[in-house]
Amino acid sequence: MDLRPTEAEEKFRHELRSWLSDAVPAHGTPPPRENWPARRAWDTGWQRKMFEAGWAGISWPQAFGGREASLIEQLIYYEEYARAKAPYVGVNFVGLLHGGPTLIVEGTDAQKEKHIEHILRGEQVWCQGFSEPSAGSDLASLRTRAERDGEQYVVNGHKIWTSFAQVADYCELLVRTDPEVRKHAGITWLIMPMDLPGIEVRPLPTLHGEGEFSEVFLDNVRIPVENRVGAENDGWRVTNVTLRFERGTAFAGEMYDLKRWLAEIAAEAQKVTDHGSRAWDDASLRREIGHLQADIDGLWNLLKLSIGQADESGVPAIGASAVKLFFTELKQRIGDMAMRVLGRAVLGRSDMAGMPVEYFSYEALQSLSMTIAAGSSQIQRKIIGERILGLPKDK
Amino acid sequence: MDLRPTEAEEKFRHELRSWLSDAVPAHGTPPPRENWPARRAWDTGWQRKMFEAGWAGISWPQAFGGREASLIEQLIYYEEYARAKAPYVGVNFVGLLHGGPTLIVEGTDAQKEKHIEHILRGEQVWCQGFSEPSAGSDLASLRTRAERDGEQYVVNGHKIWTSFAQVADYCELLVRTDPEVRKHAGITWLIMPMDLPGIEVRPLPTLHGEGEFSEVFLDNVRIPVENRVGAENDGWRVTNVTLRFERGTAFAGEMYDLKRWLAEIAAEAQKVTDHGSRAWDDASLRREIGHLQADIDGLWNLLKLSIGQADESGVPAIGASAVKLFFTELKQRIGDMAMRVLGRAVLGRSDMAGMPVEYFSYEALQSLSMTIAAGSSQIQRKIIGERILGLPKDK
Amino acid sequence: MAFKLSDEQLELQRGFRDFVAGRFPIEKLGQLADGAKDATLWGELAEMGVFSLRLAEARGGLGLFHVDAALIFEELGRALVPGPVVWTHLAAGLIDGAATGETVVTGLDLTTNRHTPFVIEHLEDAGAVLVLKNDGVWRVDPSTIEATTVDVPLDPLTPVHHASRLPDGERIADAQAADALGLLGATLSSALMLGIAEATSDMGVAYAKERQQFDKPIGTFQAIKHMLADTFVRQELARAAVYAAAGTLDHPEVGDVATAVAEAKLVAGESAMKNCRTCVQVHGGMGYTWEVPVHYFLKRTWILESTFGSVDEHADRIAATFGG
Amino acid sequence: MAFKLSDEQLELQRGFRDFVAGRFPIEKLGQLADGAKDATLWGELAEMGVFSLRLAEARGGLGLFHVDAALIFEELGRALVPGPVVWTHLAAGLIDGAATGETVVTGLDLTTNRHTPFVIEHLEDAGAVLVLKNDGVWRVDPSTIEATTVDVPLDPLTPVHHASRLPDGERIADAQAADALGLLGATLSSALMLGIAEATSDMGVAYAKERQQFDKPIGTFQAIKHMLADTFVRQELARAAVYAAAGTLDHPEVGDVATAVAEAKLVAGESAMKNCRTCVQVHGGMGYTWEVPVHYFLKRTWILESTFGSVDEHADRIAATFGG
Repeated sequence: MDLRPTEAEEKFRHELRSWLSDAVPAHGTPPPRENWPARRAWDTGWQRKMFEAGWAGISWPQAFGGREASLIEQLIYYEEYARAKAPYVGVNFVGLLHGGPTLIVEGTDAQKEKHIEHILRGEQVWCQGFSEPSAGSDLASLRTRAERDGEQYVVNGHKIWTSFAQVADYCELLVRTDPEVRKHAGITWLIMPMDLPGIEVRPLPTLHGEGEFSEVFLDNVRIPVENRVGAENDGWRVTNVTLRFERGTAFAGEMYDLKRWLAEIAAEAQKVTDHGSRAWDDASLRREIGHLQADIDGLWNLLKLSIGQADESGVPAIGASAVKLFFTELKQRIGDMAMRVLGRAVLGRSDMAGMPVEYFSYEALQSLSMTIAAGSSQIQRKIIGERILGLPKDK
Repeated sequence: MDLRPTEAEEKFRHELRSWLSDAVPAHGTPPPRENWPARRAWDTGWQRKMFEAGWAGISWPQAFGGREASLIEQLIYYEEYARAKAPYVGVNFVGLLHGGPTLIVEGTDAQKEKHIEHILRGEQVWCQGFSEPSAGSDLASLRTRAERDGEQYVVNGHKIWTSFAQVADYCELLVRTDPEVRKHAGITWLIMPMDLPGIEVRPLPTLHGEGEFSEVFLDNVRIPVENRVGAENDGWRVTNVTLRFERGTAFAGEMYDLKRWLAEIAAEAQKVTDHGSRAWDDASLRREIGHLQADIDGLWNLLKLSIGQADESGVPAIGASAVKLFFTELKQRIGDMAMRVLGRAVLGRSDMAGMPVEYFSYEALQSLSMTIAAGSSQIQRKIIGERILGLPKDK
Repeated sequence: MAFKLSDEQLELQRGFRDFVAGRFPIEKLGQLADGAKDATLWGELAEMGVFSLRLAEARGGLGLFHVDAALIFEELGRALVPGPVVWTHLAAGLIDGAATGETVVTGLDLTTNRHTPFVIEHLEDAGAVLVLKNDGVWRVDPSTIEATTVDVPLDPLTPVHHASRLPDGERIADAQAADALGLLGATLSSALMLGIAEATSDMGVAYAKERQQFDKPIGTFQAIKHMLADTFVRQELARAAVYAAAGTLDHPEVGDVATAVAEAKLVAGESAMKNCRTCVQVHGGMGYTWEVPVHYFLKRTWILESTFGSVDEHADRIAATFGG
Repeated sequence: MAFKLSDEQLELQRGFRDFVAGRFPIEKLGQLADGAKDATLWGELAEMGVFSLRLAEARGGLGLFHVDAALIFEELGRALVPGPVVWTHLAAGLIDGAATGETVVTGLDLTTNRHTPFVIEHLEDAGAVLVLKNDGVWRVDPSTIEATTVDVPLDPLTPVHHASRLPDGERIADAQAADALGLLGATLSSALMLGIAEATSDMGVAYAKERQQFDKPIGTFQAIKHMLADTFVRQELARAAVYAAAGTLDHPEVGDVATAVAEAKLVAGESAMKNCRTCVQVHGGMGYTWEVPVHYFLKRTWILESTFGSVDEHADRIAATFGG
């Protein structure tokens, strides 16, 4: 064990930092949250700049235009990225982290040709059509039906929690192709162009009151069979290839952001005045911030250790579930601290009196979704208990 | 709702307080924990004094020699009892709180005659033979076998967690009389004299290193059929009569003791010195004590409210499970606070430098059993979820 | 001692619960958040005695007790009825028209909490602002306050303004009155949060019975069942603490009023917050939507918890009773 | 950066784990608590390099790193090996005979914790007492301390004495050295607690697989399974924090040593304490017995948590890094 960076790592960090220090300010300010066309343009424009500078697809194979960085370089990448306050991956999320990687592993040559580099260049936006109203934690119970009709699948159903569907070109879609077999069998993975007839996208406002998410209604949507990824009825296996990407280093950027947020909360606590005194003067609040700092640094180290071990074996040695579980619950604790530091300013969600009310309250509310999305805390504990500790399954 | 005491309640409190203020000091200091004959003598001697003064069996019907106090008077009783630091119920526990009440409801005239007043007078000590090594939370899976042989049951088996078995005269014993039917059916409730041949009592030291508990091994113990309480194979119902006593106001005394303990912890925190400063000077520790105080007072009020409603209907309106669950977890939190206040003195379990190390550490360790015994916290949550909230059963 | 609701109180509670359920069903929350107005609600609340119920009959009130007020506010909390109900109740008898609902009164408790800037709820509708300070109760005319609307309030049903300075206004009662109103405000806020704790426990339980995953209602799973069991325990603890505080206010000779109130505010605050959080988690993704009303309860709780003394402030006050 | 154990480190860890498992199996705990003695254990630990491993080879050590020491102490913690292993390791190179096990060294860290009376572990066996003060490292001769045996120590395997006064002794190193030893002591204590966190998680998991109630292993029930999942998470978090602290001690240029150590002590302390508690609860009644060894782990954790700075003290230190 040697925590010192190698020369190559230092060089990597330096180059990235140097590029970001110019590129980030040059890209300007993000458009308003509700202006979807502008958000798409801004997010994909940034992605194209990343691509042109050689920083796109940090974990993707070079053969597919990616940077193919080592896991440690990826961590450095996320640190520097967060440090520079570089743009959130935004509308490129599904393509870069789910769709693209799945096609790399499972796609046909034609599918790879048609999508992969376009995703990397910011020319193709993807969304995810997995969850359904009655298939959340129990994803395998999904009901959206696809019936073969010659060289097409005719799809009917209702998807939910589809991020960025408003602006997506393609959807990675899970459908049931065999209703006779139960659950995990009988599912198929399809690439659905979002401009096909029969697709209706309705915004699904979150408790923020805004809509990154949508519901997607599918009414006799005809998807060519050539858009199938993997074999018919083998979609669950293909899906799990994707889900693995969702729980690995994908959170690294957000974790580093969380470290940064806690520092900002502490700084804010030192400013807020209470008839002349500061939130920071509350010894108990200070101690809790110290505690949170130990936990966030511990989490960051856990990620590093996990990656240090995985870099050799190619498989994360320590459950990504453990990281996800601790991270998401920690973010809620830090969110609570942020609200506490705001004091009565918490009654608003717009900035007032120089306090970053919007930012703090947005993140605190957003944290509530994190113990639910991408495998709830309850599902993570089940996975840890059964797959890592070997406890017997409950039904 | 009127929280003011009535004249009758004031009178009750006054009389009790006045009696205790003489009787408690007169009864002297309890013998060492490990001297069982002396403990029996001390505990039963106190019980006899209570009986003679008219304070025994506070909840028992007058027809059976009890005080038959109202539930509110019972609460006053527990308050005053704890306030006076009167002797713990000790070896009389099972007889007064389990065995006796069960016989009052379910016993034959002969059984009542033979036991009830003797229990009340401190002349008969009972122990409980319910749990078995493989029947803990799942009590109904008990295996101790009783086979009918003429006018006797021949009993073979192994009981555990039997308090005061060393000095008991009788044991309330659950046995399996029908091994063919499953679980709750086929169980019978017996009165077992502890001097029968074939009974072996082995102390079971707890993590304190001492033995209030025993294991009891039964080898062809012959118990007369007339000692059966309720019908053969109807013991589970009879048991549940008893278990209800275990989860009602029985905890009131301990809850009031916990209130007192927290006050003592706060007082100790104001004394302990740290290079001249006090534990109490830690603002975060103070705040936590304030929090604990709110919770213990809340619990005491919850008990009062529960009793206030039950006094009318005869049935506790609010689940005794809720009280038990919150009380036992709160005692652990208060135990942790006690250990924290002791600082480095926690390394010992004997008093040092004027600090009540023995008392604090004994209670903190003892609290660990409370979320397990008499229905674990997990079982309580299941009961609340299913019986009070009506959630579907899990198997 | 009768630590239980009397038959009259049970009837009052039932009756008011029915009134609120009919007059302000849960769908109302979304409608008002979308901009609908309900011009007559305030008057109807006044008619039901929400503001005046503790005033003597001679003064137009119902001559009822703090416990009765707690029961009413528990129901207001359960349904999440909006508006400065606590402040207007505090103002009844002090400010003309408050008791009858003609004057909507909001306020600020400057004896607790961090207050820069001053954040004032429902200022637009208010005819008076009651300000509690350590030296007395002050009445401030809303039109004299230079206040800025907060574009996006946390709770869509609690519009807020902020102001960097606050005019003095007129002193209308002494320090002792300010103290008493602070205690009453904390008690009524606790009662609102008790109602929230109950509503969110009930919503979580109902959803867990209905929602199927893995071929059974999710309430079958221990992870969900045990979380919901804890919501019940916390709700009952809050009930005991709130009723005890109100009962102590009614008969101060039975205990220490300030402690009982601080304990109620702490326990009810924690109970409501944790129950709301459990309710979100049990609802899964739906709990994170705008459409399912769970979020309104959570947001209101954040506001109530930070008003009339936070959990932390009350824990400090209780600790101070140990001396030292 | 290589935040992973090297092959040599993995081998060292495996080898030492095997040695400890053979030499100090879990049954030993009960035997020593019952009064048995193990006269040769200390010498064997010394031979394995437990005390000397970081000393240069020229000074009789193995020339290894803090990370290696952490791995060794993790295994000592896992098996709950008794004796003042941390203090004797700290004394190696400072006090003659410590490295070789000839001198058993105990100590007191007066830079942290409440210390009236002074509570000293393993005093009877000690040839020297190391005292860390803000002004330096002091060596005190045990025979000069007026100490009283504590009749019943919390941990049966950690006998303690208390003393109301402490002689000054001899100053053997400066303030900087005291600071460094305090950090090292905290790190090694954290490593012991990491081992405890792992051992108790493993014991809980093993019991949950074996113990049947309601006709199935109790580990089938979510209530138990999810508690145990949390023990795993906490154990891994502690591992990351402890290895990071040791790695930072090895190469101080990679971070702030004091913060990394404080974080390790906090995270490992919380991890061990919570895992011990879960282990008791999962074991049910058996977890409350003397015979099942869970209680030894819990009791040792209480001691380690209160030594070289408690969770609270370290949280305060970490908060102080934010300035303000």
